[in-house]
Amino acid sequence: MAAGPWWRIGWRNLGRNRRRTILTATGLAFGYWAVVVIAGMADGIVADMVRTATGILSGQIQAHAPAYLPDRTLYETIGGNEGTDVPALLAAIEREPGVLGAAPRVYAGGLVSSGATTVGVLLVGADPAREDSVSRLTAALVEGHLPAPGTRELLIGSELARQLNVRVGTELVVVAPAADGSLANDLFTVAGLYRTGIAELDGSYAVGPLDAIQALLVLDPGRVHEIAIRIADPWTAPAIADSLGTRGVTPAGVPVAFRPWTTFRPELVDYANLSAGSMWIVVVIVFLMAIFGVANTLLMTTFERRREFALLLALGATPRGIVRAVLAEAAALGILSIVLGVVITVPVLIWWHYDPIDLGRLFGDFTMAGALVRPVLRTDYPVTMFFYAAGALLLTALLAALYPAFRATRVPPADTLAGR
Amino acid sequence: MTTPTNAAVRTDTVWKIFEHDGITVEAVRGVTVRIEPGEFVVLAGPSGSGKTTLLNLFGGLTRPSRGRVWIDEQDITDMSERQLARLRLERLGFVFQAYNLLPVLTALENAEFSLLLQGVDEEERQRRVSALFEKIGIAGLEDRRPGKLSGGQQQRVAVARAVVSEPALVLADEPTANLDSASSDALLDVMVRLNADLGTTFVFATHDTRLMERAKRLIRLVDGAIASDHRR
Amino acid sequence: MQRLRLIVRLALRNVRRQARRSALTAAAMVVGLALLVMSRSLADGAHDEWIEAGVRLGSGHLAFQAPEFRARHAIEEHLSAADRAAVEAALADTVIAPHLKAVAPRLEITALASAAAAAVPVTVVGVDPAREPAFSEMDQRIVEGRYLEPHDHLQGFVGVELAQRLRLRLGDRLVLTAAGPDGAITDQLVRVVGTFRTAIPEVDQSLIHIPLATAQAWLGVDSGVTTIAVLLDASWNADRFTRRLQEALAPHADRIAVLSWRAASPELDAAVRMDDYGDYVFHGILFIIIALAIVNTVLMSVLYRTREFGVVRALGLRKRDTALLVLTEGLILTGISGLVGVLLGLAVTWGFFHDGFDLTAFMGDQMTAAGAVIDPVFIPQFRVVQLIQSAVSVAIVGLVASLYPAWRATRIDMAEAMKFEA
Amino acid sequence: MRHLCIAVLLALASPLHAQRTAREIVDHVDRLLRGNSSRGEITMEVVTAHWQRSMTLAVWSLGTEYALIRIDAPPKDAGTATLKSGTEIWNYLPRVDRVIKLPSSLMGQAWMGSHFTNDDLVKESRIIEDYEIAIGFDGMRDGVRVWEFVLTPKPEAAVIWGRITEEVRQDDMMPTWARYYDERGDLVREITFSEYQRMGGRLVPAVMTVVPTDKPNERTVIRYVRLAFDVGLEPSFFSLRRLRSGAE
Repeated sequence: MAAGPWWRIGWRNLGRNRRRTILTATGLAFGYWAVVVIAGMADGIVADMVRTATGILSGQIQAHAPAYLPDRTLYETIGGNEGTDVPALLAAIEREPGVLGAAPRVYAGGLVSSGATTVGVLLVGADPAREDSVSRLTAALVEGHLPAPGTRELLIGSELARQLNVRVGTELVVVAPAADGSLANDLFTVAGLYRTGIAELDGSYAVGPLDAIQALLVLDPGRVHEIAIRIADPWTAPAIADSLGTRGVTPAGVPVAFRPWTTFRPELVDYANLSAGSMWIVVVIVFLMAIFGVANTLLMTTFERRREFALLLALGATPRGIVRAVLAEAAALGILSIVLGVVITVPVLIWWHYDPIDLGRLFGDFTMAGALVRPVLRTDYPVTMFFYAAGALLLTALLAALYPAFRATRVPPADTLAGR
Repeated sequence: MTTPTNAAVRTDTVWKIFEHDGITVEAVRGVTVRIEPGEFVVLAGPSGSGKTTLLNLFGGLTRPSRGRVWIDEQDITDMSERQLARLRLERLGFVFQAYNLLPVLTALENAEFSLLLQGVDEEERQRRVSALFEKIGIAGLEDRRPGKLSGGQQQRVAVARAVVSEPALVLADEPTANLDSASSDALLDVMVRLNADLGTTFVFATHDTRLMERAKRLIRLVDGAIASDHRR
Repeated sequence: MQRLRLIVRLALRNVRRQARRSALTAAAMVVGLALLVMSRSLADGAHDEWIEAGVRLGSGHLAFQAPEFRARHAIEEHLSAADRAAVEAALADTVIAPHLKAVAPRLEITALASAAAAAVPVTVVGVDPAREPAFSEMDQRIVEGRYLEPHDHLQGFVGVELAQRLRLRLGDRLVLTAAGPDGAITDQLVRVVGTFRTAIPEVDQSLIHIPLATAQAWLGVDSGVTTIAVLLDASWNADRFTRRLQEALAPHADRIAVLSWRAASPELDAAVRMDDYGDYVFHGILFIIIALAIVNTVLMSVLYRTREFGVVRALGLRKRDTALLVLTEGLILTGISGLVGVLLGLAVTWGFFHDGFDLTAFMGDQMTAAGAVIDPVFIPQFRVVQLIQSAVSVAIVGLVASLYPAWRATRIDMAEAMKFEA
Repeated sequence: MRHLCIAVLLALASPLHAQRTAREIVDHVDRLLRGNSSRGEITMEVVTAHWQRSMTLAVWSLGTEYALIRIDAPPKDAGTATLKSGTEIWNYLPRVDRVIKLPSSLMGQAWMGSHFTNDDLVKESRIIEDYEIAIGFDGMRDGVRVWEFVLTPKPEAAVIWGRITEEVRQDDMMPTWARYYDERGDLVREITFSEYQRMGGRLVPAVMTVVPTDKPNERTVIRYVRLAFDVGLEPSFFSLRRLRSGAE
C-alpha cells in the first residue's frame, strides 16, 4: 500500500486540533532548541578553551628543532647552530591552507631584577607584529605599549610586575646565560604589562623584541627556537601539522618537528571528549522527557478518534494501516517540530554567537584543564548535533506514537460505532 | 394568570447576535416575554429557532446583545459573573439535553452539588436528596456513578440536581431528547409533580410534542422571534 | 470551606478518572523529576568530589594561616605554637567539631632540591604523617615505595616527575636547601621513601612531603606551621564555618587568618560555580519540559471537558472556583508524581550509582580541572535541602504550568453545557 | 661541591706521617686546600658542546665564609664579579652597573657557564663531618704510591653524593683525582688535578679539570696563574661596595 493516504491523513489530523498540535510541536521544538543550544554552548566553551589555551601563547601548532623538546636548551634552535632562513620558513608555513599566521620566538631562562628583588623568568623574544596573528599576548596588554623591534623593551605579566614592584617605564636588569657561555646582562625598560589570568604566564614570562633578545643571548637573527602557528580551525591541527611535516616547507636539510596542540595539551582533548559525552546524556534526558509529552498528546487524539478508527476498521482497513496512520501523524508532528525547532534555534545560535551571554560579572575568569575560561557562553554551531537532534526528535515522536498506535488498533468497532 | 408578584423571569426586547467567522447569526431577535412564578412553560420551535439561546439568556449563561433580562425582577443583564454565579446557585436549576452529570461523582453527589455549594450540612443534604430520589423513583441508586445508570435514570438525577435546592426557576433544554418514550413520560411526570407540589417554575426548550402537550403555556419561536404564545 | 472541599474532591476524582492520561503526565513528570534528582545528586557528588579533590591537594575546605602568608609565601609568616593552640581551641567548637574530617598542620616552603644529577626548585611541605594521609590522600597516589609514617625522620615523598628529573630512586638522597625565617640558608637531607603521581603536572614536578618535625627542625621554627588545613565532611559547610571561625578568632585576627577554599582557590571556586550554572541551565530546561508536559495534559483535560465546566458553572460555581479546580488537579498530579519522581530518582541513583557514575568512557582515567584531578567516577550526593528544593520547584512548576489551563477553564462558554456534542 | 673554592683556597701540603688514619689524611688535605685567606689569579677554560671560552679571574677568599671573584677577561665580561658571603651569592654586572642577589631557587644554575653551580660556591666544606672515610686502596699505581680514599656520606648528612673517591699521592699528599658518584654507584663527575707546582710558598696542583660524566666532551679547566696565602683579609673586605668597585 502506498504511504500516500496515511501521510495525508496524518498531516490533516494534525490540523484538526491546531492548539494541541502547536502545543506539542512547541514542546518538541523547545526540546530540539534546548539540545542544540546546550550543545552549541558546550562546543563554544570547548572551542573557547582550546582557543585560549593555545591562543595565549602556544599557538595551535608549534615547530621546533627535533631535539628542542623536552629540555628546551638554548642551543637547539631550528637549523642548529647555523640557523635557518626564518622569513622564508615563515612564508612557507603561511602558504599552507588553513594557517592564519606564524610567529618566530626564542626562549631562555633568566633573571629579571629591580631594586632588591630578583625573580627567575622565562625570557621570550618575539616579533610583536607577527604575534598579533598568532597569540593573544599583545591583546592581553593592559598598560603601556608593545616592545618595539630594535629596542630593549620588555612586556611583562602583571603578576611579575607586582612581585618586582615595577611599573611601565621602570628599568629592569635582565640576566641570562648566553649562547656563547657568557652571562648576558642588560637593562631593559618595561614597555607594557599584560594580564592573561593564567598565574604562570602572568608571573614568570618577560617578552622582548625578537632581535633584542637574540642580541642579548648572542644568537644570530637566523636562530629561533620555535615557530608558533595559528590555524583557522583548531580541530584541523593534527592534519595541518602532518601536512606541514611531510610537505617539506623547511629549507633543505633543516629538520623541523611540527606538533599540534592535541599532543602538547592532551587534557584539553579529554575535556572536549567529556563535553561531547555529556551532550549525549542531555539529548537522552531531554528527548526521554519529550516522549511522554508526545505520547500523551497522541494517546488523547487516538482516544478522541476511536469512532473514526472503528469506522476505518469497519471499512476494511487493516490494523497495520491504523498503526501507519498514527505513526504518520507522529512523523508529521515530528517534521513540523523540527521545522519549528530549526526556526527558533538558528536565530538564537547566531545571536548568542555574535552577542554571547557574559557571566563574567558573576564568576570572573578561571582556568579549567589548564586553559583560561572566560565565562562567556558564546555558542558555536554544533553541526552534527543539529542533525542528530533532529533525528532524535523524529525518533522520539515515532517512539511516543507506538503505544497510542497500538491502542488505536484495539478499538472494538461495534461498541464504538454504537456510541459507547 | 397575572399575579401581583414578581415575574420568575422576564425579558425586554432581547437580541442575541452571534458572529462566527464573519457570519452574523441573529439567534434571538427582540423577544419580550414574561414568565410568572409557578408556570410550566415550553419554548417550542424547529432547530435553529433560538430556543436554546433564549433559555441560555434566561439563565444568564449567555449575555444578551441588546435588551434586558430580569430574574425575580433583578436585572441580570449587567450582573457580574460572581453575582450571576450566586444567582444561579440560589435561584436557578438546569436540566441539560445530554444529562451532563459529573462523571466523577455518584448520583447522590451529583444531586447534592448545589446544596454543597450553598453550605447545607451533610445530614440535611442526605435527607433532601433521598426524599427527592424517592419522589422521582430512583431511590437506591444514590451510590452509582453516572456511567452505571440508564439514560432515564441519569436524567432523573439531573432533574434532582436541578430542583434539590428548590430554585424558583428550572431551565431545561431538551431533557427528553435522549430518552425512550417510557422514560420521558416518567420524567415528565416527575417534573409536573414538582411543579404542582413545590410551585417550581419550569421552562423547557424542546420539540418533543409529548412535552408540548403537557405544557401549561406554549411559546413558539420562529427565526428567533415569538410566533405565538398560548396559555392553557 | 465546603466549596473548597468540593473542589478538592472533584479534582481528586478527575485525576483518578483520567487515570491513563494522568499516568502519562505523571510519568513525564516522574521521569523528569527522577532525572532531575539523579542529575542533581550526581552533579552535587561530582562537585563535591571536585572541590574535595581540589582542596585535598590545596589547603583544605578551610585553612588557618598568618594573614600575610598567602601573598608573600614566606616562612617568617608562620603560626606560632600559641597561634596553633588558639586554632585548636576554635576548632573544638561544638558546632564545628563533628564536621571535621581531617586537620592537617603543614609547614610549606619553596626550596632547592639537589641530587647528584641536578638541582631544581621545589615546594616542600612538612606534614604530620599521622594526620596527613586522611587529608591529602597522598598515600593513595603512590607510584613506588610508601607514604611517610609517624616515626619517619629523613624520609621524603616525592612527585614522580620530580624524581625522574633528579634521577632519584627509592632510598636515594636528596638535599633540600632553603632559607629559614632569619634568612639563613640551611640544608636538609631526605631520602626518597616513595613517589607519587597526582596527574597534575605542576604538583608531580615540584612537590615533596617530608615529616613536619624534620621540616621544623631544619628551618628552625620550633613547632611553627604555615598552614593548618581543615577538611570538612562536606564542602557546603565551608562558608558558614569560615565565618564562625573568623568570629571566634577575631581577637587573633592580626596573626591568624581563616580562609575558605573559595578564597584559597578562586579558580576552583569559579569553575565549580560555572559548572553549577551549567547545571542550573540544564535543570531549568528539564523544568520547562516538565512544565510543558503539565500544561499539555492539564490543558487537554480542560478543553476535553468544556461541557463539564459549563455544567458546574451553570450549577453555580464561580469562575474562580473552576480555575481553582484546574489548579488543584495540576497540583495533585504534580504532588503525586513529584513524590514518586523523587523516590524513583533516589532509588535509581542509589540502585545503579551508589558505587559511582562512571564517565571513564568519556574522560579516560582522570582529568584535571582548575587545579584538581577529578576521578571520572562520580559518587552521588544526597542532600535533604536539595531534595526539598527539587520537590518545591516541581510543585511551583506544576502550579505555574496549570495557570494557563486554569485561565482557559474560566473562559469556557457556559452555553457549551447546553449543546449536545462538544 | 665547592671545588672552585677548594681550588681557590688550595694550600701547601706539608710533610706527613704515613701512619695517620684515613680520616686525618682527608681532613688534612681538605684543610690544606683552604688557607686562612688567599688572593689569586686564575684562568678558567670552559668547553661545552656548543661553545668554548676562556676567562681570567681574580679571586679573594677568607675561610669558607667569604669569597670574591672578579672576571678580568675577556673584555666583554670584564668587571663582572661574584660575592659569596655566608650562604648568599651576589653578582655585580658592570654593563648595567647593578648588583643582583641570586634567589635561592636559582642556586642550582651553572656559575658563569662553567660546570660548577652557584650552589657549589655556597656550600660549606664539611667533608669530615659529612662523610665516613675509609682507605679503599693503599699501594702503587703507575709507579706512584697512593691512597684511594672512599668517602661515604653519614646517614643524616645533607650531601647529594652517594660516594666520593679521592686519590692522594702518599709522598707529597697531593690529590690526583676525585670522583663523584650517585647513590647507584654511577660516576657523575670527575675532577683531575695536575701540574703540581709551588705557589705562594706551597705545593699545589695548578690545574684542575672537571668533566661531567654524561657529557664527556665537555670540561671546565681551572689553572692557577698566581696564588698567595694569608694575605690578611678581613670579613669587612667582602662587602657589596667592594663587589661593585672591583676589589682593588
